[in-house]
Amino acid sequence: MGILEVKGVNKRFGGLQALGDVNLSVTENSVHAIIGPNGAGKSTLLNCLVGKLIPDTGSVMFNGQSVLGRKPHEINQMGISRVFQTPEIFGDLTVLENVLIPCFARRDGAFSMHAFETVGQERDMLDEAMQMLEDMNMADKRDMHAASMSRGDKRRLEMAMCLVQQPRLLLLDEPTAGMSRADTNNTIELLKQIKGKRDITMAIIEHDMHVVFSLADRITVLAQGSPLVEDTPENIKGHPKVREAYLGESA
Amino acid sequence: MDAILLQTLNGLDKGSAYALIALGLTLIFGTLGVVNFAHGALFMVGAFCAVTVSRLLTLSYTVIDETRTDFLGNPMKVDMPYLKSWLGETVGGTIIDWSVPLAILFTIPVMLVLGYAMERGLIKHFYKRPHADQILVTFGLAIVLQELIKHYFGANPIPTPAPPMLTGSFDFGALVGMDPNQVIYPYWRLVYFLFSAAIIGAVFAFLQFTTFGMVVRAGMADRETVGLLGINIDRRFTIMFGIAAAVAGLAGTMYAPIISPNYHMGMDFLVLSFVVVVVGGMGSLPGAVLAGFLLGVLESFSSMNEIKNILPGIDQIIIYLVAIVILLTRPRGLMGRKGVMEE
Amino acid sequence: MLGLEKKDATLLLVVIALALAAPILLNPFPTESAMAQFNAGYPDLMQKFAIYGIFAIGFNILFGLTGYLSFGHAAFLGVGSYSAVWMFKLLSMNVIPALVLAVLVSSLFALVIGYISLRRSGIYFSILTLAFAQMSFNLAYSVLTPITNGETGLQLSLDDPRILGISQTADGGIPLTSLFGLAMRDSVAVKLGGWSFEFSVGYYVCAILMLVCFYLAMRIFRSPFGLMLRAVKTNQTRLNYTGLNSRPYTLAAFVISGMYAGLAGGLLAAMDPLAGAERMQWTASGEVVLMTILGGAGTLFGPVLGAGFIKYFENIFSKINDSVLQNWFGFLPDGVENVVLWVVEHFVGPGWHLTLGLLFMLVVIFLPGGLMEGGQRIAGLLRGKRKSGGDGGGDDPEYHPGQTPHVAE
Amino acid sequence: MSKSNLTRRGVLRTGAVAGAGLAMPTFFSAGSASAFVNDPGNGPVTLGFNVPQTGPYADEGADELRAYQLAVEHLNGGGDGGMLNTFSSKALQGNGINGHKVEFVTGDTQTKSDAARASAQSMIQKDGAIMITGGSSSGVAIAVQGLCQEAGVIFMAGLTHSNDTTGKDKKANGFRHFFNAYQSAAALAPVLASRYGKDRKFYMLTADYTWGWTQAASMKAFMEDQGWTMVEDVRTPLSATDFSSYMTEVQTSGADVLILNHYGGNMVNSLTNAVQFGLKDKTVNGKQFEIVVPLYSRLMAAGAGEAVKGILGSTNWHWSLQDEGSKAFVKSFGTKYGFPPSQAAHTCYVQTLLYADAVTRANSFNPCDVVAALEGFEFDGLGNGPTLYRADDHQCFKDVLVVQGKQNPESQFDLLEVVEKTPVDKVMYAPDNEFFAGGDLGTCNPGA
Repeated sequence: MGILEVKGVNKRFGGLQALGDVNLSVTENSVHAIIGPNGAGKSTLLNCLVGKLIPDTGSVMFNGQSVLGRKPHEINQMGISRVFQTPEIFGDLTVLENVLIPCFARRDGAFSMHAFETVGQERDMLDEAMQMLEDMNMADKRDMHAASMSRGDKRRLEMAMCLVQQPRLLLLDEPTAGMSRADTNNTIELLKQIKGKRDITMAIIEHDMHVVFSLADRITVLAQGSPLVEDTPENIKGHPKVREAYLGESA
Repeated sequence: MDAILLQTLNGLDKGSAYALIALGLTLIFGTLGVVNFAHGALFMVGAFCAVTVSRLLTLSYTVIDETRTDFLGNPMKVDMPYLKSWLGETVGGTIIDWSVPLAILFTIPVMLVLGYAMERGLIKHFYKRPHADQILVTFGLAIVLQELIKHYFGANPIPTPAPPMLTGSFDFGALVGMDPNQVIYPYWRLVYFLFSAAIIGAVFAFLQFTTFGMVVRAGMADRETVGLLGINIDRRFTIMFGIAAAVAGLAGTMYAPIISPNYHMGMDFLVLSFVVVVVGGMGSLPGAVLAGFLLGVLESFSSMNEIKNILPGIDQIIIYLVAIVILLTRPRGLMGRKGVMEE
Repeated sequence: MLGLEKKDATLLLVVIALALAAPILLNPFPTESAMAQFNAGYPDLMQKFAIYGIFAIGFNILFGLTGYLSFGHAAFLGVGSYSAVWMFKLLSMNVIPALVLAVLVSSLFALVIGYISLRRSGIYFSILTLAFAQMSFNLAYSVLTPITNGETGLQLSLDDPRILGISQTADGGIPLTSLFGLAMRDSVAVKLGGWSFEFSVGYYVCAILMLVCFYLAMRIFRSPFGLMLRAVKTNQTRLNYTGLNSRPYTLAAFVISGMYAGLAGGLLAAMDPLAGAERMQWTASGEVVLMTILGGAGTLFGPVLGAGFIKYFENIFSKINDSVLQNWFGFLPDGVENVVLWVVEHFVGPGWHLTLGLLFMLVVIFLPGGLMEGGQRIAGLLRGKRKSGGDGGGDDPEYHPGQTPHVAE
Repeated sequence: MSKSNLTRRGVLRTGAVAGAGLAMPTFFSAGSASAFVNDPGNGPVTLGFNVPQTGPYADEGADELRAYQLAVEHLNGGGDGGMLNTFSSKALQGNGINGHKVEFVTGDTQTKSDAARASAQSMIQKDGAIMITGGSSSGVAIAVQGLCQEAGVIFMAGLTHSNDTTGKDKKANGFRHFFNAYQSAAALAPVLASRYGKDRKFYMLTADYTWGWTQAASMKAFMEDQGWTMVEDVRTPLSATDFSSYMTEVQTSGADVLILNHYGGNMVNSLTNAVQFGLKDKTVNGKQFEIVVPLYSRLMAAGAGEAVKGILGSTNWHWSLQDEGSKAFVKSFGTKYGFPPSQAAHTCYVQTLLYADAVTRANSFNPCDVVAALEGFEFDGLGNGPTLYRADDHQCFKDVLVVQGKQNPESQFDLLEVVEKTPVDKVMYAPDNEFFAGGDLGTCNPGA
């Protein structure tokens, strides 16, 4: 029984079958990659996992509870954090404030009226956020305007914001899309470090094979909205169907 | 039945003014991404173009008429328009009578220049600024325009009649085969409706069938791509601003015989036309026109006694009520595109 | 101090000092001098400064922090005024119950209107709030006249059934609004040389409430709650994917700012027991937007400054008439005087709207951060090159130069 | 300038000594300075002219302001003296008010009660005005009247036509020279009945706010007394600019008279629309269709242009009147400004004179003395013939003019002609008349 269980998920947009009978199981503490060519339904699947879309049929269970019909913030509160293709951060706030917000979200839940304490008095939260920044080697940037940082730093900040919530599952949506080879390698290193330091489950949606094969424990290949095959990276590399459907074109 | 027909006519008439203003607002918003709070003021300036032309045509010299006395008992000073003394009573008089339609020729260049100057001198610097700044600066401009007009034309409405031929009313009911004397409708309002329809048609045709229009439409959809093609989209957008101003100005000029122009008529129309634009869907030209007519007709029907007796005060709030219902049920307005003016 | 950081504590102390000394600071010119025209230190105007300051501070909690631009906040001001006057009519002339009811009723209104309007964002939100406010205004002016007294405005009369108080004073007048016997109209005038200063009870009641509101706003700005509101403004998507529900945050901000507006409306009625429908008109809502942006949206002190500016213009510039001008420029030779008069006449008296319009344009064009930004720039110039970034002004957390994504969208 | 000092205890007395080193501050406490607010002492007296300078009534406000400036000039002995020479009371000598030179301050009401009160407050608190006058709408007049009562200064209302000003909202410190909706209806009804016949069906469009309602109620009562029947009374939003949809209802209603209870921009637009829809040329029930505008304003009527021709209405005063007072006023106003005064200008000028005269006769600026001097005061020579300031409600009673839009105007000012003067006894009513009941003057308030 995996921490995330997707069973028989279907999703149609008009005449287009975006997802057809998707089954997926992500084991706790593993890194599970979902790959597939453009239009394979990766993003649709992700949106179904985070509550942005509701599948027509099927179930998505996280840690034994259904996520269907829940809003994004509720799903996050269940323990799923998400990293976006382009880093989504609070551009107008400082780096430290960016990390503080998930700290508060974890402690106080989806809504709380802590309108009378100043942020400066919340020593625990500040310590925790600073600790996270130090872990991510960003402590020196704490007072920077988040919007004014480099793209790599923004990605790093976004990771920090997700990790400080101590999620049980981290969803990464093409974390290296549009990055240079060097940045991509840095990101891979970062993810490896993260994985090395704590128990965390990751689901990565990616089409860069280099990233996938460097990180993943298991890989699901999607094609035309349905899982083609699911296996370990070694087996996937040699799988004929996969080569035909995907790798063949790019290899 | 005749009441319903009449109210529909009224509604279309009201709606055509809303539609024209909303059309210009949407053009500006769709092309330039600017929320123009001065658009009502442009409508007002258009109306005062009609007043100006009528004043210019009646520029006069004074003749002392010894046979009559003025209110102080002095010999009466009588104004004699130059036109009448040059061209004679009939020709001069006719030209003066036709000052409102003639004003169109004056309004178009004035509004194009005003629009062009506004865009180049002011709006241009606000493309990258938040919408709140755009609203504030154009609102400031609207106040300035309106106060200047007030300073020179006064606060009272100024009667600006339509040509005598078109002032009366006619039996619309008899025309469409109903009992005579049941549906009487003023000529000028029909003229206004037809004029608006023509302008709306012209704008759509212009956007649909000219290269210029095609580029502008492409730019509305995706500004960056068009820019990449090496087309100077900004320049075309500037011209579009001029055209939008001219549309608002023409709407105002032709409206002058219906409502005597006054300096605050722009503000009276501003809020309504924004509601129209939003109900139609931000950035959708057909939406703006549709919503304009729709709200005009609804407003007319809500002032019928039968309806007012059931819901007292409904004519006071109908527009806003409709706006709320539509925005809650159709988040992007009637014909709005996804993503426009959302986060 | 009071749980504030040093910088904020200093700001608060400065504002307290300014507010308490306002009767003196706003009357800088001797009473008999020609410049006395520009004195603003009389009770009514000072009360307006404080009251509209409260209104703008509250509006800023919504707009400055979350970026949601409400075009209907005047409705809450109006509702507050009506509630307060009804309290004076029915219960007691004491301002406390009136203010309490004003805040309660306006918060209820804000809850309902906010709950519906906040289902949409951007300009759709603005239009929804505008629509609600215009409906309130139109109805208050006409159909709801039994409650609002329509055009004339709700006033006290000699036969009000005041439960805890008297309907008429012994000499047949309407009793005054008061705070436990201290009448709002009471004041002390002090003559000092050529100067005259008037210290009014009403003003100090307003000023103290304004200071309390300012302090509360400061706490909100610096609190985790305030942080969330600023997060709403900069990126709602991220906020939702961080496990936070933005709707209750915005609704809370909306209701809080509605309560501020209600308090302001109640205070208007407490100072001058009348509530007119035009207090709810969209132009009145526009005014608070202008105040906030003119002063500097998102800054703590800006809205108060903006409110003061606009009320000053409305009350001082409009009163400069021809004979005053002739007084000032009488020394000039006739021809020159006429030219000067012709120019100046455009901008004062009936032309004060023009001046205000131009001022808005200039501020928005050259000082996007409002008057606060102007102040910071001047301060920066004065400090000269001694400082180049680093701490202090450089990364003032209050000032967001970046594009605010869903302001008015 | 000495200011009012209303404290009941010397709250700040201990703090007073803090001003050491500076000139010793002077404190005032109740009773020490004067018995009433803004006592001019030995100096000049300040009057506050509170008129709409912005907003739709700005032109009317500007005309009021001209009249006030003229009145001040005449009071101070300048100009030709205007109606000072024809006024039946000879107390005014052209030496200011009771020997005090007259100064004035102006303010902008914006035709909003809040702004009007703020402006009046500033005149009272800052400029030391002892009397406030002006205004061009009833909402503002009633709001400012209430304020003046509280503050303890005299309010001489400008153009305000609602019954409520001297009805349910009357105040001891407030006085109205202008006529009211009830008197308009009373004056118009017999004229309408004699001209248009007894058997008429009328339809009313009414501005949906207090003034409109009082006007409509008065018209209904009086026309039904004349045997007319009302088809419908339809309320129109104040913000309406296009009345076409209401005209449509009139067309199909079967009524043969349309009464427009509108004022200002509403009146201009509704009348223009009515004529556009051919109502003036219509024949219904075999009778010529007629339009009536109960309250005319010449300034506003100009905005309707040709549409006013032949339309009956009432007005407080018109410049074409030939009595000595009117002639004198038109002459000095016209000479100074180049055009004839409006009824708003006239009532404002007269109110200023009446106040000055009352102060002089009472030999006191104390509002309570002024009230006593004005109550029950009978005068003549101010353009309306013999007039009474009734003590019970502070309303002036005088003849009411029924006017008609002129068919062949000789100049741009020559829009209306007086067709009938309804004598004062026809427009007189008891103070407790149902249209005016419910209010209470209270007692005069001197402020201190």
